[in-house]
Amino acid sequence: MDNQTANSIVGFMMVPLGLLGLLLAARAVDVEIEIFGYGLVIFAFLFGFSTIKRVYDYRDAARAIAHKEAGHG
Amino acid sequence: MALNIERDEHTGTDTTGHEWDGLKELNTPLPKWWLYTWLACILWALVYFVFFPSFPYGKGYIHGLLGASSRNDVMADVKGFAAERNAVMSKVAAASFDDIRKNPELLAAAQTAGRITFANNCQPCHGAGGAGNPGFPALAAGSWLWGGKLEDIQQTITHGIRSGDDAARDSQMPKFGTDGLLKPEEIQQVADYVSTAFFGLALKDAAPASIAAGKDIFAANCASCHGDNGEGNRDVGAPRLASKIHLYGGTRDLIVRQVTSPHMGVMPNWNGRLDTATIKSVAIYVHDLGGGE
Amino acid sequence: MASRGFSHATIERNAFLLIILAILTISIGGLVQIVPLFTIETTVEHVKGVRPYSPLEQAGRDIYVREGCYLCHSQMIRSLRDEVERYGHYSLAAESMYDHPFQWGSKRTGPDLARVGGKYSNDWHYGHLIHPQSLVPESIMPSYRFLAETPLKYDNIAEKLKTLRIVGVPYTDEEVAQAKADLEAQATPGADTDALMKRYPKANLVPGNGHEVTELDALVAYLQVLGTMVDFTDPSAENPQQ
Amino acid sequence: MANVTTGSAPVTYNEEVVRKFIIAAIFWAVVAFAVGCYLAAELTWPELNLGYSFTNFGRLRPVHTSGAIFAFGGSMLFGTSMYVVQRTCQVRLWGGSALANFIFWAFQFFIVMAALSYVLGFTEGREYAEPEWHLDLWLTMIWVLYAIVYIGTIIMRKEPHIYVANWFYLAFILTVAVLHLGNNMAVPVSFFGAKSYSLFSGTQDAMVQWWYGHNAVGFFLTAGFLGMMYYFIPKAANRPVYSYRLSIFHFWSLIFLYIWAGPHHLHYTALPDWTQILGMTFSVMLWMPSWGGMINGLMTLSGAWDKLRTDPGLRFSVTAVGFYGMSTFEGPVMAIRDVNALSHYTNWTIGHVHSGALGWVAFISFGAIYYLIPVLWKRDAMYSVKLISWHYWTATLGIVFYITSMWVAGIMEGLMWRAYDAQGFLQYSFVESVVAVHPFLMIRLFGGLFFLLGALIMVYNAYKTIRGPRSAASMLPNAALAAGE
Repeated sequence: MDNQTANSIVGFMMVPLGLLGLLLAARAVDVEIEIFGYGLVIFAFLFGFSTIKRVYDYRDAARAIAHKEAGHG
Repeated sequence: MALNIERDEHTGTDTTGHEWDGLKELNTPLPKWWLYTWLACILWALVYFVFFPSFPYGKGYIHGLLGASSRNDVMADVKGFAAERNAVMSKVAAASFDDIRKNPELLAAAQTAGRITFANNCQPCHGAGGAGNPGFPALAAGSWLWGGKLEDIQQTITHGIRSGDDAARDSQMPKFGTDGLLKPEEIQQVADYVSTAFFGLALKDAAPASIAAGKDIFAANCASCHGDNGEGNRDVGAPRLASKIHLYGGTRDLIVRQVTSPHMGVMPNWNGRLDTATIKSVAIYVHDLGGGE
Repeated sequence: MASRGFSHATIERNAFLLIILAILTISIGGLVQIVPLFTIETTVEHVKGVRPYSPLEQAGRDIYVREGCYLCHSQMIRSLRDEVERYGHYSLAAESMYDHPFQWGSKRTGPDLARVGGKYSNDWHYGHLIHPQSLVPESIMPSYRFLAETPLKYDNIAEKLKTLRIVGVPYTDEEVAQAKADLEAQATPGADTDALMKRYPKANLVPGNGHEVTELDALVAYLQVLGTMVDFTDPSAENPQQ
Repeated sequence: MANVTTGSAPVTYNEEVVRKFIIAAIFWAVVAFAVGCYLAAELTWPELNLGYSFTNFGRLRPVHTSGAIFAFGGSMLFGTSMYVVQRTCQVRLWGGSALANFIFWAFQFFIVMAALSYVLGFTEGREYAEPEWHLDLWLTMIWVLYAIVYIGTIIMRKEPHIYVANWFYLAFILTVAVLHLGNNMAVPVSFFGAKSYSLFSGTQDAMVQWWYGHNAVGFFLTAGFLGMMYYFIPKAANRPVYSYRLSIFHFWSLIFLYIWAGPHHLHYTALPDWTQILGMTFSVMLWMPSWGGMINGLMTLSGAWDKLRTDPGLRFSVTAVGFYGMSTFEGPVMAIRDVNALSHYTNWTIGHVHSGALGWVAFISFGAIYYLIPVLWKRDAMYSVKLISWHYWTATLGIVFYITSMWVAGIMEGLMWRAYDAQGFLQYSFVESVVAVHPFLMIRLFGGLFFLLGALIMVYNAYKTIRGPRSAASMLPNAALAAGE
């Protein structure tokens, strides 16, 4: 599997995970599920955005290498 | 990928010819001692399978030639050991306390049995050496609720206090406050009286009038059990009040609390856990702690 | 090995074969040891007296699990002479047949509790749990005063009983329906306990603090029932075999 | 990213995730050791429980055990397995860096949530499997993804044969999955509440729990770490593995026999005798298969023993194998029913566990960490070899204090509990044994503090290495060689 596909799949998985977290936090009957729910939301949010950042960092790096090679070529 | 078998210079053994990230393996045969020790362990296990309960099948299991059962073993062990002790302990059970006292052999057995039984069972409440804890009477002090003779102690241990046992020692102190038998100020007065007259407390804020009123209330409500002079009554487990030893503490506030809604201790009956000889031994041990009568 | 028909290289070269053989290899032991415990009928002895926990006892048991009591106390008197003499009759499988999860424990930093029920008075348990060293100076047990200060949450006690019924504890519909009432009756002094005692014989009534049921009440009710259900003076219960 | 030329196409390994797991492992090691020391102090001075629910021994103890086994040990296993499988298969980790990254963060999230739930009092009450059902499900997801990534990488391998380290890692991954699912069968009271009740009860539950519990030792802490050993010892010693045939024999016999050993945790209990006997006999039969790993580890050193003087990292690995041999001998001995009658429920068991956990698991991990840090961060070597030595000696001393004090305490407790006096009555009350072991609990704490101190030395050394200059080789254009070659 190439990196971009993997990034997309894993990144989009954060949407249902985050929603599940919201659902759990909203309907929690004890503090543990509430914490877990909010934790899941925060996790999905942070991980989702860090994945987006990784994708762009990767593209930038690839562009820089291509540029360098072209320059030296 | 072609095999590339090499000879390792140090050991003189061939490699298997594979290489992973620079890692190779030697084709050394199994160490003999390793193999034989392992086979010996397996053989030992097989012997076990033959003689002892091992593999299950469907709705049962192989019992083995010896048909051993750790439950039978422990029952035999306990009974055998009890039988050995019984040579002496049956005499302890049958003999009177006087006779036990006179017989050094029986006394020694009873004392050692009593010591460990007390430490394992009674000490958590009554403290090491029967020193007592708040709410759990001191046994070494000689201030007995239900009697301090050997027979009394035996009776208490056997059946307990408010334990639910049919022959348990049982009594109820009325809830003078909660049930409205006395007014709060009357309880204060009786507490003033008991504190000063029996506990020997010098209370600055207790007016003589209050103490005098308390004396009357005491005579009318309390003296029937605790005695006119606070000497207590062992027939109903009523504590001696004229004493320096207090089950729940010796302050006026605690008297108020106790009169308002009395706390009544429970001691389990031990006849379900300990046999007669052991209970008698504990009675002797407790009696010897310093408070026996 | 390579030259004699079968070669381990076959397995080494085939990831699927390696995976399947590994799974088969590791399955056998567990299957042989676990499955028969459900099929061999004598595994859990047939003795009289073992009943499901009363709602308050079950709530107390949940606290026992929550606080990790099993990390220092066993609930298993082994069939060894000194243990039988120290703690009482060895534990039967039947005595923990309604324990979800089991709490046999694996360490005795404190003594075994399998038969602690009825051994000490309620007063002792309250005093000891609140401040262990006040009664046993040598003890290294932590204070559980906070349990006495925390009201028991038991709104979902009927749900709990229902869940336990799913996993095999034979609570009746009536017991589930009356769970909350039974729980309160067991922890309220002077309450009518006839129905409770009929459903849960030998249940220990705890005094409570008079205005609310605390977590400590539930825990003491649980501790006081431990090991008391089977009557070992009944000869049929004396030495049942598995 | 290291580039290695095999055949025609260069392989770029995913080392980012390995670096993360190594950092996490070091972090959790310090946390787990520190909590362990605090718990040891609580057992010595109960006032340290502080009277709060969340600082009590009963709630913190799973933080320590899960922290050591799963957070520290688990991070090491994830990290090294992902490193080893790439190197020995000569392919990049399957699934892309995103999936590996997700596994890392999801696992760290699991650890934090589990620790938090323990101190809040949410537990299934099953030793070494305390997390409630929702966290179990989360871990199941992580594990499935991990297995997919790992197996996917093996399937894509360039070398036709699967290296022995991967057999062990694979057995670890598969078996832990089976154990985790089997042991955590529970019915939640509510889908929106954490409380659940185990599907099994009493005797069956005990058997399932110790089937899990013992094989968490067998497959998490043994098979997994043997995988680690099979890569890092030959690598650091630069010697071929001693015996391929022994690898085969001890691998299959170990994974077959280990599963049967669980009931030795339940000797003389209400578990039926037949199950106990099976647990005992298979534990003894397991002795030699366990030692197969030790022989292969130690004998790989033949011809390279001199390296122990110059490479204290390798010294960690080799000492680990020694402790492994010792605890896998002690284990079968303690599994014998008559020995177990004495040792069970006492501190001897605690000592045994720690000779395995500190001596084997932690030491083999330290060895791998000291090998990996320069490789992963492209440094010439660790910042200070001397500090590795200091770590080695403080940690070893700590273990010695720990296990000897626990032996003495445990055997003393066991003997006191069963002691009879001349009249045939029990000699000691329980509380007398509590008093008697007290001094040894202090020595144990002392040992634990030494071990913690060693780990802190490692943290400093790792920090200075990572902050230090890159190796000259790695700065060359298209640096061809990964360090360690």
